[in-house]
Amino acid sequence: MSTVPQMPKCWKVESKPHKFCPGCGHGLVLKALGEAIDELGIQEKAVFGADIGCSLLAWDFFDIDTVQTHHGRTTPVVTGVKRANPDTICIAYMGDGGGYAIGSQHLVNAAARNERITVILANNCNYAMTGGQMAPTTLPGMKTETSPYGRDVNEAGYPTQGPEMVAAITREGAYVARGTVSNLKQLKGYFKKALQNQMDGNGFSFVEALSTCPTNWRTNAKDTWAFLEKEMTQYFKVGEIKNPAAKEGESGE
Amino acid sequence: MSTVPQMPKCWKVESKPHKFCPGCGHGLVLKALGEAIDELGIQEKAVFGADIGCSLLAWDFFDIDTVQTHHGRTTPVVTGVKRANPDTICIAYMGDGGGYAIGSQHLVNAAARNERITVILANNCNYAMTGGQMAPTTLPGMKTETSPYGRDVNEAGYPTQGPEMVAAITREGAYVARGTVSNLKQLKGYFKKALQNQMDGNGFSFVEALSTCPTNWRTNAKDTWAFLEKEMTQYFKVGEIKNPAAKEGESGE
Amino acid sequence: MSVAYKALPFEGEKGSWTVFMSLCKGCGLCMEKCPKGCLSWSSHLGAYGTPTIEPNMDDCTACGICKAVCPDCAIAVVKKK
Amino acid sequence: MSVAYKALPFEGEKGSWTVFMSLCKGCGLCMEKCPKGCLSWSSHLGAYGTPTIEPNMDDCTACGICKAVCPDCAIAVVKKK
Amino acid sequence: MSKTVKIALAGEGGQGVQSVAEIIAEAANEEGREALYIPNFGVEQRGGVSVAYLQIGDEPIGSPKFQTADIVVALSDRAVRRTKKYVGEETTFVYDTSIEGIEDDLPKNAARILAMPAIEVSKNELNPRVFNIIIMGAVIKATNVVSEDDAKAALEKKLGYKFEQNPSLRELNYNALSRGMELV
Amino acid sequence: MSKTVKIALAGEGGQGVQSVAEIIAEAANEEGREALYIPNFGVEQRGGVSVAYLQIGDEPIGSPKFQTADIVVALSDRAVRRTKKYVGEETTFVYDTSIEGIEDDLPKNAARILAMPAIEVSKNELNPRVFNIIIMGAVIKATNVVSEDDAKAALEKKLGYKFEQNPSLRELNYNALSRGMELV
Amino acid sequence: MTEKPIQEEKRAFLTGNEVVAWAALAAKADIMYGYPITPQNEIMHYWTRMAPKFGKRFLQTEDELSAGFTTLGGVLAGRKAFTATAGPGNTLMQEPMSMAEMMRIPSVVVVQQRGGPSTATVIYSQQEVTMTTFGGNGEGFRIVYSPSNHQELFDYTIKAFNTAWKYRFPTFVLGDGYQAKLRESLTLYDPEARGIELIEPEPFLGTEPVNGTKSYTNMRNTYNTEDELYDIIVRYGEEYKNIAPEVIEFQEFDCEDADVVIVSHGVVSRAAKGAVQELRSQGLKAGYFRPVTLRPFPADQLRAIADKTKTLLLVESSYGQMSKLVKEAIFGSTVALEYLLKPGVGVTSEELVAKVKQMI
Amino acid sequence: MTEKPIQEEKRAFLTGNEVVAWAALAAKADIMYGYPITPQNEIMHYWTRMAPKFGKRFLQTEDELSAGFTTLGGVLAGRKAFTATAGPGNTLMQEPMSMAEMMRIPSVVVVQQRGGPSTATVIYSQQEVTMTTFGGNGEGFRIVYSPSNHQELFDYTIKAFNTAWKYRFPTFVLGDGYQAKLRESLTLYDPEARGIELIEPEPFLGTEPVNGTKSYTNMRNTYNTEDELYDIIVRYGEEYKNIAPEVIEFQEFDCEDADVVIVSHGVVSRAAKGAVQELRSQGLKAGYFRPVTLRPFPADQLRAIADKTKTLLLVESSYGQMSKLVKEAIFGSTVALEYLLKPGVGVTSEELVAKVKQMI
Ligand SMILES: Cc1ncc(C[n+]2csc(CCOP(=O)(O)OP(=O)(O)O)c2C)c(N)n1
Ligand SMILES: Cc1ncc(C[n+]2csc(CCOP(=O)(O)OP(=O)(O)O)c2C)c(N)n1
Ligand code: SF4
Ligand code: SF4
Ligand code: SF4
Ligand code: SF4
Ligand code: SF4
Ligand code: SF4
Ligand SMILES: [Mg+2]
Ligand SMILES: [Mg+2]
Repeated sequence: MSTVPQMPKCWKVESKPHKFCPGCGHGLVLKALGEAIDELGIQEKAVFGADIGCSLLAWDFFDIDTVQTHHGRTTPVVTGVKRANPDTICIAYMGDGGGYAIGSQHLVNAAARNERITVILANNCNYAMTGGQMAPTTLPGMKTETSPYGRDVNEAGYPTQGPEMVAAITREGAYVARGTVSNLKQLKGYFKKALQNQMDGNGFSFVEALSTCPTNWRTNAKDTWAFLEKEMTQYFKVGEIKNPAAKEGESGE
Repeated sequence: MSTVPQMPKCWKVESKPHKFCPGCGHGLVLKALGEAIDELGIQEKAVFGADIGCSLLAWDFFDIDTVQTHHGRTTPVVTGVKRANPDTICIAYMGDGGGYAIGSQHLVNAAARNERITVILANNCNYAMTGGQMAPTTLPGMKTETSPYGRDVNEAGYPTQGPEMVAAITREGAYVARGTVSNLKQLKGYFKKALQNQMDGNGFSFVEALSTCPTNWRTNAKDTWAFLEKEMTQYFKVGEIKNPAAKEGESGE
Repeated sequence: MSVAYKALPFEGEKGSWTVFMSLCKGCGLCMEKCPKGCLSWSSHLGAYGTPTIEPNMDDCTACGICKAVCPDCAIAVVKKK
Repeated sequence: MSVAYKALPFEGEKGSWTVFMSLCKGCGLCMEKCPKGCLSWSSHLGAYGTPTIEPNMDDCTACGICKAVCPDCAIAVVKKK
Repeated sequence: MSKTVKIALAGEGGQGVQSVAEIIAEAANEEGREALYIPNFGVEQRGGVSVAYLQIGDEPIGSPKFQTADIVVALSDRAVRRTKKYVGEETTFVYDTSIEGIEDDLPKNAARILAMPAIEVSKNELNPRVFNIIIMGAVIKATNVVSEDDAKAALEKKLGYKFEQNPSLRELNYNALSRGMELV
Repeated sequence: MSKTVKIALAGEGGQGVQSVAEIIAEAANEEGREALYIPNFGVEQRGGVSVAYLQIGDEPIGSPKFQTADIVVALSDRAVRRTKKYVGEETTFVYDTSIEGIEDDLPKNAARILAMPAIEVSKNELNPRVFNIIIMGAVIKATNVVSEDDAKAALEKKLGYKFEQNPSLRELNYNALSRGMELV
Repeated sequence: MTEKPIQEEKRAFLTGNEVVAWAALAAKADIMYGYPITPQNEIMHYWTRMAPKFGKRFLQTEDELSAGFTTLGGVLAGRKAFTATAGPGNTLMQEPMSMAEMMRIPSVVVVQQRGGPSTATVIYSQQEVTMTTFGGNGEGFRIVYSPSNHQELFDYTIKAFNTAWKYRFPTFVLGDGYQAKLRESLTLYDPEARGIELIEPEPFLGTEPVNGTKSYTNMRNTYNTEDELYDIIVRYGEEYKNIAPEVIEFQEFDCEDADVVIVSHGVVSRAAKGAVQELRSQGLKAGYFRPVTLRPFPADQLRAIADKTKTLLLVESSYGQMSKLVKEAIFGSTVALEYLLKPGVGVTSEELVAKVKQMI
Repeated sequence: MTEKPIQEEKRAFLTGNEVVAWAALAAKADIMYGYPITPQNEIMHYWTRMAPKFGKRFLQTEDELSAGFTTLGGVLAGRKAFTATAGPGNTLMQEPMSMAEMMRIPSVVVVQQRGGPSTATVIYSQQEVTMTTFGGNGEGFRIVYSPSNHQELFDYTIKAFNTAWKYRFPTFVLGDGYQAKLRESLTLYDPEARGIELIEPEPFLGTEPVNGTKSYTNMRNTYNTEDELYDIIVRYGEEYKNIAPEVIEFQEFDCEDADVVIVSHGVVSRAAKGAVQELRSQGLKAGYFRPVTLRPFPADQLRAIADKTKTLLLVESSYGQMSKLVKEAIFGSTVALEYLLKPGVGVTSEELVAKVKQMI
């Protein structure tokens, strides 16, 4: 009979409970990621970069070599690591603000250069760490601290389609997918393929994970799931967008 | 009998001959743009922003209110103008380095927010002003000062597909096209539609113009045309990619 | 590295179920996803001084969904063979 | 605003053709695009002390292509009606 | 001119110490007194100890934080550890009786140490939601920074819209305030 | 120890003044002398006046640019206007006879003003392409900064690969050098 | 026109970030461009809530580079535009501000300092003094106000707009996390009701034709020759020097006979004030000097005091950034210097009193 | 291993940018990350030509932010990584360098100063002194060498790698457009053949397991409480102070009996040297002082001279950026100060001689 928590092996036990809020999707994304890393057996070779955003709270989340970087700059830091030591397996972890706003030049250019790194982006439709401002991914009509009357698409545009954008500037070698913490098994599968794509030297891999932020959404558990599963998926289509391994007729999940 | 040069009306005569090199495509792009502005009759309401890159040489090119900005920052400067005074017709003019590298976060986010501005990007496959380094758009195998043995796609990726990327993050209101100085009439047409799209309040408009740089390409006139028309078009497809006005069955050129 | 967590185990027909109180933040995500609706708030306090959860082991099928969706790995479920 | 440019006019059967020497940088783009191949280097020096161009008016059709492709608006072409 | 009173309130994210401090500050301000309230804040949106620094007096307040408080209220084990440095020889140190394992962490140098069964009282007598109002009662009683009436008025201002919908809430809060005042 | 010689060469983008300066500098360096050469550069890749600053001496050179040159060579109207500020009472100012409209811009204070038909000579006697080598000849003659032989050796080093392909080029260049030396 | 946000005067109990938003409204700012960063966020939160009510605009940009450059765009279009930032965002803001410096684009930036370097803390410090006063590549031709309480935060935010538009040097209100987040009382007022004239902005670009003819403006920040640039910098330098006496502000008291003068700025000077009062009440000869403008620095004013006192005690929540300004300003003085440097943390009156007592 | 880029010694006649590329090779740099900007470009041009021959790497990034942060990544991975920039690029570089400061990541940045502020000129200046010495949000815990000729450019670029890796403060070689573009002679050498030991970098991340067990590294730059940060900054400050005497470098001559000592740095000190020699040859008592490290600044050394001479003549191609460093360093001195400030343009011996003569 098990009386120890069933955490992924690469989670750092001493830093648990982790620093994320109750019900935070970051915990789920990193659980799926931890399992993916365990299953691929790459804990020792992995280098994990954490962006500023709530992702920074993961600076000591894993028993994995980790560097917490600046807001939006995790992609270049991790690119720098990989270029200098191609034996590492490099993961850049960031939020929608870090990835699609302040760090978008790094994201699109790393993608275009086909850097052999894996970028994982937790999309929670807002700037969570700073207290819930509008993000590029905020849904139309959604109220945030800087869209107090709801996001007006005429003023602020529609939610950024990150994976679609990344797909548009990458070529064959890239792996691009969007998962959700609502389907952790699938998400873990995407992570494994993304990491495998890096390990195979194919190229850039990118997974956006639809994630939850009950604190800034001001939702209870029920509404948290509902927002994730009903609202967000109206704008963000879950699935694989680009998969080099699926070339021969094999199709994504 | 005409004995005065047939320049677009909005060209500033006092600054001619302009500062671009012999055979430079910037002159042609700005000729097409000047004609488009003349034909739309918007000289007085236009605000022209020039990036750093050879585009800065256009700081006094037009009899049009002009601000030369920083490398990569023309999109936000012009966005700032438009947001503050929506009566202006705002044009951001930049090179491939300014638009796709250092300013790409501005480009993709302005596009995603559907800013009512027109971005015109001269793609000459290199960083010209700084003396011919590799750009995101440098062709595979092409020699530049920082790819002295030819661009290695395995190291540096394939040429950035800018309009395709912009198209992927914009919605219906946006106009996106790629023209070439090899077909100035078509290019002028794209510019007119792009500006009209802004004037109609539809949204963001973006035109990439394939352009020449004989100085850094180290080409004579013949090879200049050949590179533009034969090499570049292998990687950069000329045509309209997104046209709100073409919705009803009407197709792009 | 071993860290001791205060565990509250429950036994049922289909398996055993444990909540680690110092990991549970009382977010309630598990509760919403339990297909049997057999989780409820407990009077024990968790990581943030907030209530943890407890199962009704009569209904629990030890399916492990609650465990899977917990962002804090605060639940362990072992199915009986 | 009027600025005077040194112009070198040529007359032909189909029209008149002018190069503004202080605008022409001698890039040669026009020459390559002339469908009649009737442009050649001139001994007059242009904007950068480089040779300008001149037409063979026997062949020139005043089609205006050279004018259109000149990045410096250094050519004027007027077709006879 | 009376001395400026310095108050530090510390608890876990959900315990509502910031609201208590804010309401007291508002009340003092309404009384025409000088009040300064500053929350501590860190990178985490929740988690981490929440500390409220509150000063009330008759002259403009100096630096927003202070080294020694007149009263420190700590509502969790981590809060006790975090705030004992604000205790000086004239400080009243208040903590909740329910906190476990802090015997060794209690400040040695306080003028007075007071264990207060606020959590228990709120659970058993009132409602866990008004736990922080009990604390508020205790603080205003211990410090006299604002009158009970002004405290009630400030509560009304802050929570009036809720009281409208559910008038029994008003009574619940007022009771909590009184119970808190009794506990000191 | 002889005085450091200061040379300013200016012309239009295509006139090759930078190569002249560089070759002379290389030659001086090969002679074991101290040489410092710095081009001016601006934002434009072409267009704009191109100025080369060259100093040759026996001691390490001080600041890379200077206020007053020993010899100034200006090869276009704009170059004349741009460089006349480097002229002092001991300066030799050289310009090409073909330049028009600069009568009023010629420096008044030069020790010596020399109009040199380099463009014409290159066109008529040699080849427009070796125009700059004529200038080089003139400069080394006027300044004595390097010997003719060393200048030839430096030319060989720089253009040797071209001379290999077309040996008549070597002679053309040597002739240009000599002609330049004669023009001073 | 919508009605005035503030009619006449009113007492209010607010956080500093709210104060800034109100001040910007009172100064008739038209548009805010911004990117979130703690501890500045609530300026945007309050602005976005109030803006639509008063016909104001807001744009959330993709980063601070964009926030700075869009702000410049807004100013060029003839609007009173402003932005706010902190810490690493302030670092990025130096790029657009270097353009503003070169092109003399009036611009107002509110900085709420947090701990540094790097991401450090989101809380508080006075570690952005050097960067804010001297900026990026350039000579730091800019004006920096360092307020110490909410009333001043309000006053100087309003003033910053007038200063920026009058002198056309980028103008900063250098607050900090404490000021941003604390609540205290102040009086809000309509500056015009107090007789403060608010400068009307004029468009640089997108101007209207005059008598049917438009004259076009071509602006640049790049020059071809070193001499062109030299002339400009020297001219700016002269202009800056000339306006400095008009711009400089400071506070002092009890310096006449002081043995020790405490020099501090911003929120730290609240502690200094309390300390000097306490020391004086104990019969100790302490004095108080506070630069309100950190740039230009009240050099002559402080020098006059340095000439009379024995020791200056330099106190700041940084590792000596204000101290550098002081030393530069009064070079030549032989006054003794003592320091209380607390990078990233606050300073209290108590510790200042103790420090001075230990010195005397 | 490929063979050494430089065998023993050789005289060469190169541009400064070539020199830097050779020096980086000689220092066994592994990888350069960079973004083009004039006048630094040719460092990349030469590096990309030579790199493949010696098994070195290069990455051209999308901007200077990326160049800086990828450089830090390269260092974290255990490689000797470096970058080079100028002007507005240097402004952006302050963001990554603030992270390097906080996390003590050794890093080498070569700066070729150009005119400022903003885009200004692509040519030359000494206007990036303040920014390079003090940086972004933070306290400027960094080391800055200011070479004056190609030999030094070579020497100090090599040294910068050792300094950075030894002390773990970001290290800058502060050149300028003149040094970048001019050609002069120098001696290239293999530092190891001269007995200079080159520090081997170690990985921070991606480390190998020891005896089969890997111990994991978790690095951060963000702290929760003010006190945590305070302790770190004060500790860094102490460390910095302690290493300073070891790091500080300067040059002086003819100061013993000088009436005027010319203080200058970098390329300007070439003119100063010539001027002092000329003045002495005319029997005038001029002296020469030059900080080679601008940070830490040779304060004691200059103070000793200031105590003996009447006047310091501060000369620089900026509007007083080195002067600020001087005044801070020798505060308390009553030496008279005179200035020759030429922002964005060069200084010649002739004008210095004239200036001193007019002063005496
Ligand atoms: C240069 C800079 N600008 C702004 C910030 C402030 N900041 C910290 S986290 C954050 C937003 C994070 O949002 P996101 O990336 O979506 O992550 P989340 O917290 O939502 O997971 C911002 C704006 C910063 N740290 N640095
Ligand atoms: C922040 C910054 N980084 C770098 C530069 C240097 N720079 C000036 S122009 C340029 C490249 C321009 O290339 P592109 O945008 O393609 O325009 P082009 O000259 O090719 O037309 C660069 C890197 C700069 N001015 N500012
Ligand atoms: S604020 Fe939102 S994203 Fe951040 S830790 Fe809390 S729930 Fe997660
Ligand atoms: S360098 Fe190239 S892009 Fe720039 S002006 Fe010359 S030809 Fe045009
Ligand atoms: S999901 Fe986990 S943390 Fe949340 S209530 Fe359930 S057991 Fe507790
Ligand atoms: S194991 Fe399944 S049935 Fe049992 S509590 Fe969890 S989710 Fe419900
Ligand atoms: S295209 Fe124009 S500039 Fe070029 S050679 Fe022809 S006329 Fe001259
Ligand atoms: S007008 Fe037509 S035919 Fe005549 S020169 Fe020009 S291109 Fe040739
Ligand atoms: Mg987010
Ligand atoms: Mg380009």
